[in-house]
Amino acid sequence: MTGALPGVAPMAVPPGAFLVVGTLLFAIGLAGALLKRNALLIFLSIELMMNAVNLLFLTYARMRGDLAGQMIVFFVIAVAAAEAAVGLAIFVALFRAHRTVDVDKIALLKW
Amino acid sequence: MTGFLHVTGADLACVAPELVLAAFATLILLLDAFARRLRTFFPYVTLLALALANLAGRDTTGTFFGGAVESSGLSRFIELIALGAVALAVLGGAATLERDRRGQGEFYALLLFSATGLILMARGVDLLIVFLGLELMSLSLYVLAAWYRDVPAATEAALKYFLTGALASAFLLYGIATVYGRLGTTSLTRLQGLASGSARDPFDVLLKAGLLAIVAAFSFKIALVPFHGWAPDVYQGMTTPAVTFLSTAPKAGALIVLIRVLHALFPSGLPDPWRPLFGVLAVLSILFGNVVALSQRDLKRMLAYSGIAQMGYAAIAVATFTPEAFEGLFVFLAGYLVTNAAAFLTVAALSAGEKEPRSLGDLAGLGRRHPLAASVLTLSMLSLAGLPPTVGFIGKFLVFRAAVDSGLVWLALIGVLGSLVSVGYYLRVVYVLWMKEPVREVTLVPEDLLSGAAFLLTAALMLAWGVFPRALLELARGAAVTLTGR
Amino acid sequence: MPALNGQLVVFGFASFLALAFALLMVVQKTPVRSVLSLVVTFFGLSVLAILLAAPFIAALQIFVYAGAILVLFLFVIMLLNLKEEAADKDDRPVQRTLGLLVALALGGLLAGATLRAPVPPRGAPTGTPIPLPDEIPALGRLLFSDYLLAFEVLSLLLLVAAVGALLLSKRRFE
Amino acid sequence: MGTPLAFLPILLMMMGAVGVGLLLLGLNALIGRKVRTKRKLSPYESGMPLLDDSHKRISVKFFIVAMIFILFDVEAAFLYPWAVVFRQGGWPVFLEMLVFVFILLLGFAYLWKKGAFEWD
Amino acid sequence: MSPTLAVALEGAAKIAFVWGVVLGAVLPNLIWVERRMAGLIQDRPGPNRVGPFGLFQAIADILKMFMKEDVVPMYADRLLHTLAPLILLVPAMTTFAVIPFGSTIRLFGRDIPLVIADVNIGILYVFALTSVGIYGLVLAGWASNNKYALLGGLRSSAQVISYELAMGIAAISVFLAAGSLRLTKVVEYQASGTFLGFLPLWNCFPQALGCVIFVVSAFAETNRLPFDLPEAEAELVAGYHTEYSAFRFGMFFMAEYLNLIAASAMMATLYFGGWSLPLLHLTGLLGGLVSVAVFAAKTGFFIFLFVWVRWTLPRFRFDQLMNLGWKVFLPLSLLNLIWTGVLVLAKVI
Amino acid sequence: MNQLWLIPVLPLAGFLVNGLVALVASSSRAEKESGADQPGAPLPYAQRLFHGLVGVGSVGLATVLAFAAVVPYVLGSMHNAEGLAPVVQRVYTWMAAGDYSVDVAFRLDALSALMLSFVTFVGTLIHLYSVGYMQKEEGYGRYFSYLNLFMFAMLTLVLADNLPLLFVGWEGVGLCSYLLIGYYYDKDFAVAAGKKAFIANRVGDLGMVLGIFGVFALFGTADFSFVELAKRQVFAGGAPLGVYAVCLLLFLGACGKSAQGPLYVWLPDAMAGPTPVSALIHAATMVTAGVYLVARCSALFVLSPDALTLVAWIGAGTAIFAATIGLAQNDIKKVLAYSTVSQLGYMFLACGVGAFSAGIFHVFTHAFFKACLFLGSGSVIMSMHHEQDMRQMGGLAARIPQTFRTMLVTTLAIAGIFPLAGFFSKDAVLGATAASGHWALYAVGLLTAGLTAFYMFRLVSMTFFGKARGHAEHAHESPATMTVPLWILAALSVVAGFVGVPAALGGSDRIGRFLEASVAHPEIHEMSHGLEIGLMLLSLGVAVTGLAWAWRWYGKADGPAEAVSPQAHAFYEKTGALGRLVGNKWNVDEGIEALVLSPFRKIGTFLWRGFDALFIDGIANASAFLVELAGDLLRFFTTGHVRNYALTFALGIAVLIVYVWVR
Repeated sequence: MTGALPGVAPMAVPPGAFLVVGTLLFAIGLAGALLKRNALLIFLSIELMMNAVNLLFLTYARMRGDLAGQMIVFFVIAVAAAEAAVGLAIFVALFRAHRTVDVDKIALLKW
Repeated sequence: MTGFLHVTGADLACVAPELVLAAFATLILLLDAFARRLRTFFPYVTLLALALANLAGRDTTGTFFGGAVESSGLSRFIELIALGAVALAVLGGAATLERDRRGQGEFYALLLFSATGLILMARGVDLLIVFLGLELMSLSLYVLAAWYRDVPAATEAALKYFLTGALASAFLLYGIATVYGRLGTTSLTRLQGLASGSARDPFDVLLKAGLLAIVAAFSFKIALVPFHGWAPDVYQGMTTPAVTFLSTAPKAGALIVLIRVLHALFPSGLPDPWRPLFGVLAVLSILFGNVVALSQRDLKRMLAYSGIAQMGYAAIAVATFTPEAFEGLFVFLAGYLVTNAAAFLTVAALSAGEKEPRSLGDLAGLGRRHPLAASVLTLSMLSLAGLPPTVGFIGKFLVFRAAVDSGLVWLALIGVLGSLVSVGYYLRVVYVLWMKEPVREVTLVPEDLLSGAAFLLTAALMLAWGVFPRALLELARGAAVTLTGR
Repeated sequence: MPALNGQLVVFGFASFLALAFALLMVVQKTPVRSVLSLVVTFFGLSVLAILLAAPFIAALQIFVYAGAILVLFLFVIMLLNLKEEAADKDDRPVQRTLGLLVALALGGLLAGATLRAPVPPRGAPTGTPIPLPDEIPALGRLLFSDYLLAFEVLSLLLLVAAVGALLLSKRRFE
Repeated sequence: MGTPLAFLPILLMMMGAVGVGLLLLGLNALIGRKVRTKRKLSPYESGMPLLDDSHKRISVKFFIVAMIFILFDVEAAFLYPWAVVFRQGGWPVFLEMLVFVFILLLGFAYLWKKGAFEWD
Repeated sequence: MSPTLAVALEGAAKIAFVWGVVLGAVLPNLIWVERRMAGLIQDRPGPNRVGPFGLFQAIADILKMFMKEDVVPMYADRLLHTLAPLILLVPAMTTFAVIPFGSTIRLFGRDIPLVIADVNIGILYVFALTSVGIYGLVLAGWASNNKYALLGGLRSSAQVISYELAMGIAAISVFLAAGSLRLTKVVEYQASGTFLGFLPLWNCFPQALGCVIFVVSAFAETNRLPFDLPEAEAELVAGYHTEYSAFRFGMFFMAEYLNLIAASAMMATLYFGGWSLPLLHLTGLLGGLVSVAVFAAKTGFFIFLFVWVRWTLPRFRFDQLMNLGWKVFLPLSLLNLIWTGVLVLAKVI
Repeated sequence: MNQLWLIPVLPLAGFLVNGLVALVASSSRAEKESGADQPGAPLPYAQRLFHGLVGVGSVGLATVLAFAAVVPYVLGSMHNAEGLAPVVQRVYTWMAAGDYSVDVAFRLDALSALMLSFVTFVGTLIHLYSVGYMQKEEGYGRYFSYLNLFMFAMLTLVLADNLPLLFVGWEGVGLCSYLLIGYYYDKDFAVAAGKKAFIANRVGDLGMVLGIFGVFALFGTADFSFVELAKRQVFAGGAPLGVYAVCLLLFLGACGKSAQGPLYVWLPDAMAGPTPVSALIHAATMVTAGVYLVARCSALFVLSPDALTLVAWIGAGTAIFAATIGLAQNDIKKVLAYSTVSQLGYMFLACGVGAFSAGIFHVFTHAFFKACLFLGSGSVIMSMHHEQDMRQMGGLAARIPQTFRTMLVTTLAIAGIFPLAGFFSKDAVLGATAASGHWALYAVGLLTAGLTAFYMFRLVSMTFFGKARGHAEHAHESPATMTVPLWILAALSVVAGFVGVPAALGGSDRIGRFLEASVAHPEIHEMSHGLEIGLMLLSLGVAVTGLAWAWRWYGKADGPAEAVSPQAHAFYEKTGALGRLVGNKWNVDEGIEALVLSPFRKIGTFLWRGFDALFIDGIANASAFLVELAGDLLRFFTTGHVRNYALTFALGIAVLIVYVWVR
């Protein structure tokens, strides 16, 4: 537990616990990204990774009693939204051209 | 309690190029929506935007917007790179797009947006700005990748670029979070000097891992092995005029960010685990890129692998991390811009169309049918191969020399070896272009004024910078001064 | 300190929810269910955010992530009529094993590094302290000072996303 | 006592609501009749027999609307912190937000003109 | 008593009170009122058999639903089919948490604000819940394995998100004026002065436009007529709940009414001074009770409005509805926002 | 002093004009023909005239300028006992980064003056010759533009004042060589030859580039002023080991360009190009660049005796090795090619024993007689309608008398017959070798001299004497644009040696003294004049023996085409496997396969050089093969599956984290 910083109440739960949860979520997201075959779900897993990072940001912000971490999360969420819009549009276009979003079946370009 | 930021004229002047670019991008979007008849003028409008943005760029130094962006020789450099890349993409791409009836305003707007993001990313001194700039750049590029959205290869390229790009973004964020958490800030200026000049990296493991995530994310944009997987597929499937941009400026931007971050943390040179790390990345990229490029038969794909190798040479400069290396790197990057852009421009002009593969064999005999484009492609191949007196030679020479100078002989050795191998496939293009009889009839994009200008411009720059590189060197020095202060 | 214990319980509950449903998301074969699992994970994350004195972010987590982004996912899944992942045997065992191993290894490495990292971290807090319990005005102030440029850039980002998404998804485009 | 505590009642309320919902469903399952026939269980098709996959691919319009929603939702999200500091910030902050909104409005105009809101 | 326990007990008491009132009193009566009024408007009697004036009709309806068979169609996703109504119901039941239903009262030596949770994100909580509700709609449609249901669900959700934006931006103007997202602060702000010297500082006056947008959007949000397209019988059978029966259907029904009540409460709070009345500043227990009554009256008015409108207006076509949301309300809400901003900066409000 | 930079720039201008005109013309032609009829038709006369005028004119003008610079310089040095200080003209700063800079600067000193004079002169002659030789070829303009570009590069190489600028020329000549070897691109062997030249040169370039960086690292500059630093043994960094390494690297570069050691393989194949190209690039000028480089850096080389010894041995080994192969070649140009390799070996031998000026002297004389020989062979080939096999020739002496006479003279010159040019320069080399006390090297050199005389006279005999075989009866003499250069070169082959008459013969070794200012001249044990004259007589004797033997076997040369000379045939039969091996160019081109199959494998160690060549060439081929194979295998890592890319990404990060953690 970090020492109490000015303006911040002590944390009831050790910050390390939050960090580990965040890291594990990050790893689970990565596992999803590597194991899923549906492009959408791969992207969904990556969204989970970003959320895990958001949790890290919030934890660090809390540890340091610094609001900047929350601000960054704010932006990350916004960026994730933009990314999702474009990404899903790509999947739609992809589906129209290939009739599938199974990434294992999409390998015209190789070698 | 912080007060509010009062935006001053200086702040606005600092981001004037971005403002101009974004404004024109939006203008083109609206024109496309409301005045579709003006479509034929969009390339010119884009060029006007670039010119104005260039004029708006200033040589002031300092940080602006409350320490979000900086203005310096370095940011001026990346500005020029970004603007130049867009200019070449537009000049060379307009005819192709016109032919395929794909010259919608969005293409130009997205290119401009991408350049805006790129400039912001490279001049951002807060990691958040860097991240946002990167995303602005990448999002535009994801869309441009699928510009021919009914072509399966194009959507596939977009898919691959997007998924891997998003993954890289996630890792970048992880890295930023860790840096923020361990060091307390995302501002590069505030990070400055947290590591004193010790020979070994003084940071804890977690921070190292975070830094590594950042390195990996930008290595992804640069396409260094093993973060390169996307590059060949994306280059091959992506719209060629857009690849002109993708393959040049973003790599330069990512390299600059990488150097900025590392320089903020290690102002007195790369400490132990990092220098060999970049050395390894460089060696892997050089060997892998060059060797695989040898066995490619698709032009754009070959250029992708060549690009991987070229960025390996650039990574040598990062590993070297001396002022001389930076100067060399900046020269190398500027040279790479015109050279690689020239290659892709001519590939676009010399191939049948976006829906067909660009096999090396199709180039046969084009030297006679399309001598201008063929000559430029030849020159570009020579420059990529690093043969004097082209600019490709100068950049590589300076980088390798700096590496030898700071004791990284092994890196220079690999670099030279790699570039020797590379001559094999570069000259093969020249050979096919001029010394082979055509195998099949290829319909070409008719030469127009703009692409002609692009060809001449790139050719002139490749040669002029190779023979009279002084202006370029001064630009590079100005950029390097930002980092090194001398 | 019962107050602290209370938080611990909530923390345990929320992180269990987040982790379990994240795993479920990966394991799940039906796309729709995967998305829903992630909604639950986000709910857990949002509870964790509240524990971390970031209720505004917690609300956004639901409001934007769950309420908008995942809905978009859901729409696309329905749009493309994606059902269960093909049940045929997985023909990429290398990807599967290596992927799992790499994810495990990376998770282990990062978690290990996290646990080994010295507390407290280097450097003193330099930014705006979190004012409890009303951080939204402080966020606003921060937004219009240090992050003003980022904020304006974001509008461009959203614009690009809109243009791009429409461009790629609209049925006819000329 | 920090902020988290203020949310405790909400947590309680949610747990309560879930409890009520499950209770209602459980009661229904206990009390309700259970007579299954094939006809009854088949999807509603205006009395016609089921011919094809009932999960038709739907119009991309929905995607476009949701996509635009996301973007403006994010914009709205940024309006909240703005709104609460508006009085302190005064004109500069007002203008800065106007720029933000203006850019998105340009995008809005673009989308409108390009037919994102047309439902044929 | 530890602070945690105190908060928990206090919260539990308030939850019990609110749910007691809403579920126990308002909801059944609302069903009755609605059906009676429909009858009135359409010049027919309406339910009048169960109990005096058919007052117990609602209870009978509910009981009937329990007795019905809970049919899950073939090929449907059983889990999601079960979850969907729950996803709708839970947010509908919990929206009330941040709405102040009265001023602060003093009981047992403690100041007890008459709101379940006075959190700083206030309205965002409501919107977050609303957006979760969308899942209920979409999933109900998807899980039913019925194309009408699916299309109905999608249409509902498209409609909800279309109006959510305008509604949210309209609401932001309110917070712009109040300077806080806390609904308690919003009410306090409206009770704190006058507008143009003679009107109460209720937001419905300076932000009349926003108020209209909010009210209409609230209609759309709750899928009420004239926005009840998802249930447009002719087109889509019964929309997303085509394949629902028994109490699962009942839960949709319940959620819709709860949302209606919550929306009315929100309108009262945001635009009509909430529990406050101009020129009336009572304190103590009495003041608290009066404030609850005032709040109830205002909310009741809006509930009445909902019901009234439902049976008088024709239905929109889907494209008209979407056009209204996107092409009219969204720009107008932004206009309202700017207008409010100017008013604030000009120190008019 | 005129502007030195004009000298290389003039041919560059020629290249640009010719190239542009050729491009524009060919594209318009391509449009007209639209690929229907054969594109190989010769150009109209006016266009040919234009190309010829521009090509020859630009080089001619450069020659005039060069002599305008060289002559005063040489005259000045005659009046000045110490020789003149080098003239360095800085045009502008080319590259500057950090605290070092590279200028575009041209240097005129004894070494470059000498090189400049014969490069421009021979170059002009060969341009002139080409006007006649190439007139029926397609791509006339292209040819001249390449040739002009070559001249530009070669002159840059010669005049450069620093290693990077020299490297510009170095790569330029390599590129032109590559382009011109592949000139007849519709022929497969030309393509293969280009490839081979390419690989060998790349290996050399590796050494060259690293050598340049090494010089930078050692001296902090790559201007040729580093030579002065080397003389004073001032090193910025690095130790004798560094010097050794840099010498080896530079020598590796020289080997690549000058076809020494195992890297010789490309030069014989390079004969696939047009004959004037062989004369200019692959005999007279470009291939001597390696010798020039070593001479240029002689001050560095003398600091490392080990390196010099290596140079000497590689030179000597190459000399005799190539000479033995030359014995059994039947292609007229191949004989000359192996002869070139052999003579280049001589030059390196001279450098290796410290007699740099002797080496350059041989470069100088060799340029004339070898150019003449090649041009003569070109004339023969043309008269024989592109027949290159000597077994199909014979009896041409009467039919193409001018060619015959010039070739005879130059053959005698290369054989080292007194008092022709070759005698003096070869003797300078052998004398220096003897003086250095390396008697084994001397023996090799001497034997090579004998072999040279043999195979050269064999060439003359088979071509010009004996019975006319094949189409030899219908041969016609070449036009004047071809014979005039022959005569000029032949004349020079006679007289060029007189600039270096040794003291023992009453001369003053002018060229040696002249070059003293530019190249290092380590201590050499002076030999008595008597011994010197004795050695001269010995070598002369060996040469005459060689000539005589060749005359004995091939002088009549009246056998059938399959066995022109019965005696030689019998000899080869007798020597069996050895003869076959020699006849088969030491099986070099069959690579490892031949190594396995050859019955000679058992006695492979007997011909250790041969084994070496087989082995090394095998490595060269195998490495090229392996690189391509690696490419073919590695490309499958790019599977096209995006998940694999994500996996590599994550795996990369994981591995790197482990790395930074462990470190």
